[in-house]
Amino acid sequence: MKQGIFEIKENIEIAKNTMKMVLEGDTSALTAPGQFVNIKIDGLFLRRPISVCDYKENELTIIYKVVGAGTEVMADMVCGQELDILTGLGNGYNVSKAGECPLLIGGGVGVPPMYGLAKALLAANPQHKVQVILGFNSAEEVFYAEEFEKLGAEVHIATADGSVGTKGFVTDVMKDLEYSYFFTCGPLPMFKAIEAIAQTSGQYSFEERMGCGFGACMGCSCKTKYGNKRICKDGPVLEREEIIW
Amino acid sequence: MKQGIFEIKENIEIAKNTMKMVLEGDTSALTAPGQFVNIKIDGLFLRRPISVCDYKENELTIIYKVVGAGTEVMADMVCGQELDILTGLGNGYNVSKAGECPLLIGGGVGVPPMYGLAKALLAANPQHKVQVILGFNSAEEVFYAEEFEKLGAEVHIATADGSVGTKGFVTDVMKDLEYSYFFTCGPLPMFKAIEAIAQTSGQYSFEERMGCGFGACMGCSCKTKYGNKRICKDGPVLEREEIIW
Amino acid sequence: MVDKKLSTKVELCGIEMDNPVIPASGTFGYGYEFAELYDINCLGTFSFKGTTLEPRFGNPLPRIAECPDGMINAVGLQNPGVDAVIAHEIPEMAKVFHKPVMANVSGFSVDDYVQTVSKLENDPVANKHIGWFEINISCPNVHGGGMAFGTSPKAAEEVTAAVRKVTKKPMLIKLSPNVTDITEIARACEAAGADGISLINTLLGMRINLKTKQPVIANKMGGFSGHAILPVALRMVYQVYDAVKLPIVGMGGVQSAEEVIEMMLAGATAVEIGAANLVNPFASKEIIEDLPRVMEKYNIKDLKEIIGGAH
Amino acid sequence: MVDKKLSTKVELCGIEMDNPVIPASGTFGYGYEFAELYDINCLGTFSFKGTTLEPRFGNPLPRIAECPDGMINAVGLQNPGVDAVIAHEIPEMAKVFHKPVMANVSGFSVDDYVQTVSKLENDPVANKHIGWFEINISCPNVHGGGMAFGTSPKAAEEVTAAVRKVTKKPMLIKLSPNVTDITEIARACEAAGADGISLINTLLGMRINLKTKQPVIANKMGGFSGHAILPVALRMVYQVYDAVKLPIVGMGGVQSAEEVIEMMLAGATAVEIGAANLVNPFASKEIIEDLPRVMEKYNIKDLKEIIGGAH
Repeated sequence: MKQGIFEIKENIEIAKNTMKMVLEGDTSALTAPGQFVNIKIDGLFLRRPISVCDYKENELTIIYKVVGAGTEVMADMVCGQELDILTGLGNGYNVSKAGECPLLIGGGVGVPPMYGLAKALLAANPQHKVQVILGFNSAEEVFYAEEFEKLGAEVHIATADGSVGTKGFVTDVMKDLEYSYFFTCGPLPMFKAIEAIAQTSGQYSFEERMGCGFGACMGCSCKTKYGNKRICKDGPVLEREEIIW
Repeated sequence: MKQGIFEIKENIEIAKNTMKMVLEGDTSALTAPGQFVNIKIDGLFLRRPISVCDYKENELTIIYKVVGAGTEVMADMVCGQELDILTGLGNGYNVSKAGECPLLIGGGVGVPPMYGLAKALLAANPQHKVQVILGFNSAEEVFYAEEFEKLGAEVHIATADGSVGTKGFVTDVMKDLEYSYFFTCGPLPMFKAIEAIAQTSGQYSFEERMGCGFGACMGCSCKTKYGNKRICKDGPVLEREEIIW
Repeated sequence: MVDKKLSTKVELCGIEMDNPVIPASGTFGYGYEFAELYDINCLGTFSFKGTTLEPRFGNPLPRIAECPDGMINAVGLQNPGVDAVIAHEIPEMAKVFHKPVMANVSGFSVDDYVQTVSKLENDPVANKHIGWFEINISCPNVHGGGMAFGTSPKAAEEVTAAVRKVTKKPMLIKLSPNVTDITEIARACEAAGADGISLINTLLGMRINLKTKQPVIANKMGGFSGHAILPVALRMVYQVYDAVKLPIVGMGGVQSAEEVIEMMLAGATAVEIGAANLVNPFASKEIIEDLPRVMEKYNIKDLKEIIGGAH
Repeated sequence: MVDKKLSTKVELCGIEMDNPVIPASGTFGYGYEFAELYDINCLGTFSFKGTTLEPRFGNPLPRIAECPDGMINAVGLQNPGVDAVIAHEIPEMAKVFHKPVMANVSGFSVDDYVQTVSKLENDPVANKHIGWFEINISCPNVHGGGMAFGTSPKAAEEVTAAVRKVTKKPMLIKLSPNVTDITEIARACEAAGADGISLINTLLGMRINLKTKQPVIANKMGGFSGHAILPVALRMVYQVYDAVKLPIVGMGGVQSAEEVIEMMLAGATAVEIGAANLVNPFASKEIIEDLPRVMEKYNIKDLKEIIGGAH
């Protein structure tokens, strides 16, 4: 974990109520896809945790949905503004278990970390087949489909209203796919649907209301088969085998 | 009283720890010299009252000393920043009693309101002789002497260390002057010294820690011979005759 | 576009209010000075300056201190006394405010409270304009009486019962948060005949000036209010809602329409706005104007229906 | 340029500390995770995670809520239990922290406290590293025990006396601010043999989610901490300083070196930093590094000399 000051380079709406923010600053604490950052916002006491979409040296990209006090303030921020950010939080995904045709499943704001993950998987094994399922409510909320394709991933989209891709949920696509392993991030109901039909082992990235984001306050603890874990520090990624549903 | 948004046009240090800020906005609520404004500062709950140095249509000038949390934040503000300000607060000086050769006595941060007052007096009666005594601790704190002269006022300076003008206090100058009436603003010890030697009637402008600044909270009440008064609303200017020392 | 069919009306102790927003006592004087800024008849009502039997100058200066997202005051119930309030303040108020007003009364003995309320009750003009009495047994800034009555169930019961005998108007008792168990005090007031509970008054707080190394406030301690105390106020309103059947006027750190609704969900029938009026003289008006937008956002058609909704 | 002759040393119950800054229990774990961020030996000491006789998972999620300039937590004393703390946590801590540590202990019965302290006292490794016990009788987030002990002088006295029998180490009692009269509780602890008083624990607070119309915290209410509560903490430390002869560890909303000094002027010998560590993991370190600058600014040569200076 590192604390650093980042400068906003871009902050644009890429889908309904969905913003993409590119920041310049020290990203050296980021070590794996699926980690998150914790952002200090003037006027709010607690930092706001946001999953990392992508990063490279000195550049961090996050995608966030405007849902509450914190993200509303962030949406109004302009280029040049500086933010105090804790980086390199959480365990991130363990890509070593992916196998030859991993399946990545992102629902809504669970999509961004899948991008960094797909990038990492394909960088490690360009010949592997990376399949991605992106789930949204409707076409106006869809983002990053092309970006995933540019990476060389096989992209499937599911929308609840059927306005794009398969009508229904990510599981309506998943049930017909073959995969060596799965990685997912999204809402709990989606996780439960996936858990019900998943054919392989996999990793789930959980979202919880956090206090500190780095393991100090015990604000986001959960029980697992391997003992109590802090979503912010021992997670947010848990392996299918350890999760108590 | 009016609430308005003002834009900072200038914010510069004009003497040791003394800043001049020029703001653009609706000044129509200002009706007399000696009134003050109350400024909302991000991160602070209560507004900060600052006496008005000068104003014209759409332009407000304040001079403030950097002494605490509020003024430290103000000193770091830059042109273009906007401030939420309550204007036209307080009674201000009653210039109708000035006579032909009024004496204006300002001590430290009590100097700024004297400028607007001198301007108003000379505008009303250009032929009158307006005498001004400016009191400071030392040369490095002196400001606005030339500005007063440009108005056509007769300027005397007193510094505690004698580095400029008369060595001593404003009263060391005052005792040798002739005047028809006096107006003053400054610290309480200066007021008491003036009260001890003043030859005429006059008006004192008091500074107090305020809650609201517009008469609602009773945070700055004082007793006078004419009953209880709120420094922020019934003051800050009180007449010599009513003050209970 | 705001739905015209939204209703902000609430009923407090049998009196209908156009909206639940009430500037709190001590932040709104007797109203007529705010009437120079805007038409105060947009308010649900307001609670006038805490009135005592005798005139009071209050505490020495400084009386005010800045706090993180809040403030401390130690005004000490400065007011002209009930006779002057009847002779001057209420008639002045009546010229500009045409709704039933909330009469906030403080005292230093049970008899003080009784006499002050009696005078207001028996004066025809005062009686005509007063809708509710708000009996303040929680002022932290006066020695003897004040908060003392609000920190003992027995004393609270005594004051309530005594005042009950001299007025038929709805009587709210304003409680202090500086207690171990707020529900115990609220129940005592209910048992003694109160028509409603109003809470919270200020928390007892303090700041120290690093330059002088002495307390900022001349009185050393004072009443801590402002946005910072909202979570304590919400918690106590929630607790009292479960403890008594009486309507609750909730207050403490509320400075937005969202927070008015949050306070109502906790159990408040009406909500007082205090310190916010001192930072922004238009706060109460702006909150009222913003209510419909926030109701739409959270899909609330009728404010009456959300009272205690979080239980 | 900072004067080398400035002294930040204080003595707490006979143990000298390099400075008065102490990360508060529940915000610093058992220290070793923060040691990955900086050398925690710069601290005066730290108070380790509230430890109970049995392991505890704590309360359901969500346990955290945002407040104006503060936060609410309802963690509920999650900890591995005293046996695991002795077997694992303290040895881990000892690898990275080489000063006497403050052992924070909680319980649900007098016997819980006695047994937990006894185990820590009687284990040679734990005993070697523990400088002080901080007996928490004020946790608002557990049912039965916890705060119950901190809101009754009799119960506070009982716990203090019982624990006194099983340890010779300096024993601080951590008090709850959710009481009518904090001095009454402090005096009871002093009478029962406490060596110091530590206050304040969190205020009981609540927030409600306007979307769900339900309390944000699964437990409904929780402990309200952060910058917002500073004025209440200063007031209570000031009151307790006048009420007892014992040294005071002050806490509540402190997040700057200036506020550490303000707390000491109110009467604190040492100062705990709580919620600030959760917003900025380097907060305690940065406050310590900033102390000399602030001492110079306010012309303070020796921190020991300002304790209670505002009285």
